[in-house]
Amino acid sequence: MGRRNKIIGSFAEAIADIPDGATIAFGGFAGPGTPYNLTRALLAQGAKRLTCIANTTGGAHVPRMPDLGMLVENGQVAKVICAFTAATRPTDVLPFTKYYDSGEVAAELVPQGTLAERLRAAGAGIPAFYTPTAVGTELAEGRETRVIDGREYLLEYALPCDYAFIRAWRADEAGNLQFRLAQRNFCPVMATAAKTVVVEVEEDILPAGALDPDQIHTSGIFVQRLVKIPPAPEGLWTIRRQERAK
Amino acid sequence: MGRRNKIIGSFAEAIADIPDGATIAFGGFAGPGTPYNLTRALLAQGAKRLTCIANTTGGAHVPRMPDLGMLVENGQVAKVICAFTAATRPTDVLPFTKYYDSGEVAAELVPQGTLAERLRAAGAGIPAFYTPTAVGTELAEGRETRVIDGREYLLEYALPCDYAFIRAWRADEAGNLQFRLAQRNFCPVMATAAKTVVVEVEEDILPAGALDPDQIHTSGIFVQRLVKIPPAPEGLWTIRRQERAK
Amino acid sequence: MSATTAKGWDRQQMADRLAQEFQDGWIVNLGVGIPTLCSNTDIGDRDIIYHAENGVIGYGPVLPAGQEDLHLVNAGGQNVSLNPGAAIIHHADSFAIIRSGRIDVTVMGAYEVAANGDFANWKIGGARGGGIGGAMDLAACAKRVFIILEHNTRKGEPRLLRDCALPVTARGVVTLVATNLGLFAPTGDGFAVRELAPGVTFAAAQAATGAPLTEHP
Amino acid sequence: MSATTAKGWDRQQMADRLAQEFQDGWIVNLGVGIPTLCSNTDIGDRDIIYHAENGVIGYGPVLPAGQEDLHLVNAGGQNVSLNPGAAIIHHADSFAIIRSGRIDVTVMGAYEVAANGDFANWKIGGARGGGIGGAMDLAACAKRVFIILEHNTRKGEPRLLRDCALPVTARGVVTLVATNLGLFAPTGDGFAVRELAPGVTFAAAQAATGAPLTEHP
Repeated sequence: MGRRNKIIGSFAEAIADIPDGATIAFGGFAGPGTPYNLTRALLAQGAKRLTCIANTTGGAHVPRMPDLGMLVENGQVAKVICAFTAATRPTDVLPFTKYYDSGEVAAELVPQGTLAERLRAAGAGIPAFYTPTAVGTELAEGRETRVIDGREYLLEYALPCDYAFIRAWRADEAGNLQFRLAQRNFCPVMATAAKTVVVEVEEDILPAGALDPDQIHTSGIFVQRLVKIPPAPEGLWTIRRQERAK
Repeated sequence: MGRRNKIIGSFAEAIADIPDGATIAFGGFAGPGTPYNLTRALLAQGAKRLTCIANTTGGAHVPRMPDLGMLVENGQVAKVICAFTAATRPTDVLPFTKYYDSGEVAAELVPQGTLAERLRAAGAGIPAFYTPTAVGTELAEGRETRVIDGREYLLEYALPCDYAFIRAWRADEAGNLQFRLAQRNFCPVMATAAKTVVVEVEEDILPAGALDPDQIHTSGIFVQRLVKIPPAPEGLWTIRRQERAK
Repeated sequence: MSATTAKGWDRQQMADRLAQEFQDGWIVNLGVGIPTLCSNTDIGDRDIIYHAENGVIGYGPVLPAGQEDLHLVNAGGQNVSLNPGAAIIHHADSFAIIRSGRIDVTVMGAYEVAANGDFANWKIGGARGGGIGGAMDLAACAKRVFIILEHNTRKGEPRLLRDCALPVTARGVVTLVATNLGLFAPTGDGFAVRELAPGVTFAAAQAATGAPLTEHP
Repeated sequence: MSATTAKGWDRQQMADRLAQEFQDGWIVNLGVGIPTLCSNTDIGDRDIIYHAENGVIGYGPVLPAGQEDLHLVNAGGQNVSLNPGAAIIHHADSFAIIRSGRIDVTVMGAYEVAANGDFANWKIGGARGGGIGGAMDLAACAKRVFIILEHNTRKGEPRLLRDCALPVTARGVVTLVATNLGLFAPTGDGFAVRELAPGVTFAAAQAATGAPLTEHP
């Protein structure tokens, strides 16, 4: 293990082969774990008709970091699958909204736990499962439900993807990953759901064997490509870390 | 967190309340993670008509350690749910077999991955899921299947339990657990499936906050009772560790 | 129907009042907005574990600028601290905890709450998309759903109603509602007044509510 | 039908021969018994990751007594070593890897293999219970299923058959079989002879087999 070189020199190179029409999952939740650098590289790379899976369509951060909304604005997105496709505060307007309202981009709105579980199912060879979430709501209208032990459940299907873009704290050459604190969020689950996993890594990439086998959050067997994030301003960090680095 | 005292002074006390008819999951796989001490205490405690969930009905180790087979021989078991209810080598005979053949004890034979996933489902609020495992076999006869994207899958239901008995390497007072190497196996999954989780712990129990929050294998919110394993011969270790300690 | 003249509780007071209901040993999930203020409340001796959807179990107060750990946020994106005994898990495991009924209470904001315990908080009238986040999972699966919201819209319309007009998040799940006017419990036909904020009269609360109020027994 | 007179390969040779088929980069799961001997085979430059059902990813050779780590076993309960880059996961995550089709090959023992790729390895004729372990998950979901078994039973009965007589573990999945007599591939109607062990003739192999053999093209 680890003899296979997974380390790629640049974000551009790591995502160069992404074809039009690909399905990509983007890790991250409220900042930590978000693959800002890979997203920026994808904006430059220009692949079109993408299906993008993430917690939110983005646009909430000020100053704004590379997000799904920018890919939408750049004309690269056919569909988003997210837990937020509109703001919950009437005064907020997401960048995505006007593209959705105009019909330019499609959207599938999925409860956050169902989104995580559908990704997990894809990575676990489970084609479909039942969940109590969203029963009795607009999201369940016209869909298959089933009563089990007296409670009604909704049938949900696995959500596989071609690529996952995630950010990790540490990695070794075998592709084993560690996430720090809230950076973990969707990242390990998306890594299991994707055919190709591309990771931007905060710390220097370690030799295989440097990480304790008991303390790996994502096994290297899921990970194909690792890119070390260069220091700011070349590499994008969280907003505040980037500001500090200036 | 951690102010609630989860530390129990003895194995007997930790399992004293187990009623007749309880469903108990036993961690462990080929030795590591097996709750030998809790199982021995349950043999003494004497609860009857138990449903026991484990990888195997036991009896393979020489010298023999406390296992499900002993609970069966002790007249405490109504049913086992296992991935092994008979030996695969014609020359081996499990202690369980004669009780099963005579109809004294019932058995549900479950593929190992389905067993793990049914426990995981119980701990994840998923009442049922589809799996490709066992399709076209005797185990699928008369059961509900479904074709999804051209492949046939079997419907499986969650497997919740009243208690899980597991063995961990380290614990803190909040009930957070770490397993060492192959000790992990079924233990974290069973911990999520059970109402009450009882853990025999190899190392001294640490104060809350002593374990890195990024390196917890089972969160303390699942764990109710911790018992430190005393040195051999009072405490049972793996066969060979016990022998060494003599 | 007009808004009451007494302003009642402010946002922190609403959160403080609901946090008084948290019982020792509870695992509590706090939604974005006013609910997050509950973790500022002094809960005294009670042992409360705050759980966030992003897999942070056992977080503590929000940290001031300069002291934050930028890898650590709660579900609202605030940089919080960790209490001793905290643990980090991934998103699927975090929602496994939610769906398996281990959250003792979820506290959320809402646009509307109905007398039968329905509530709506994910889709604004007329909008095409929505912002569900973890609300549907939490609402369907937590042992209790508490709601904090302003008693009336900016236009003075009631938010406590006989029936929700907006698409619901879950049905029949709300058991307690804190507003600026007081503490209310859905009864099926209306709301029982558990407590009124200082200066708020029953009549004023009734006038601001879109369903019958009853005195709490 | 009688057993061949040439004994052919021993157990380690059968394992060695199958291990030659492992390709660089494969993730390999080895069943209990003869298959575990594959991890003793020198695989040269090839980068092979051994996966065990109990969540051990990247294990190496079995360690001699006194050098074992008693917390570390493969699926057969042997105390193995770890290669650099190893990782430990729990049982549900381990079978998630299996079911999602990431195991390039699973190597198992069996009682019977049929010409159509069915095989049986979990239930002895007449037994009430069975020993499935992870075999059904692996057989249904791995990219390839290889079988190692003695060509004949102790009574001299063939184990490579037109149809399985015993209850099957999975249907139509076996693509390669190593026995003491050689290497065989199910073709639907019979088995193609990929290779014969030294001293074993085609006629002898056919005589020991319960289905037609064909020369490998």
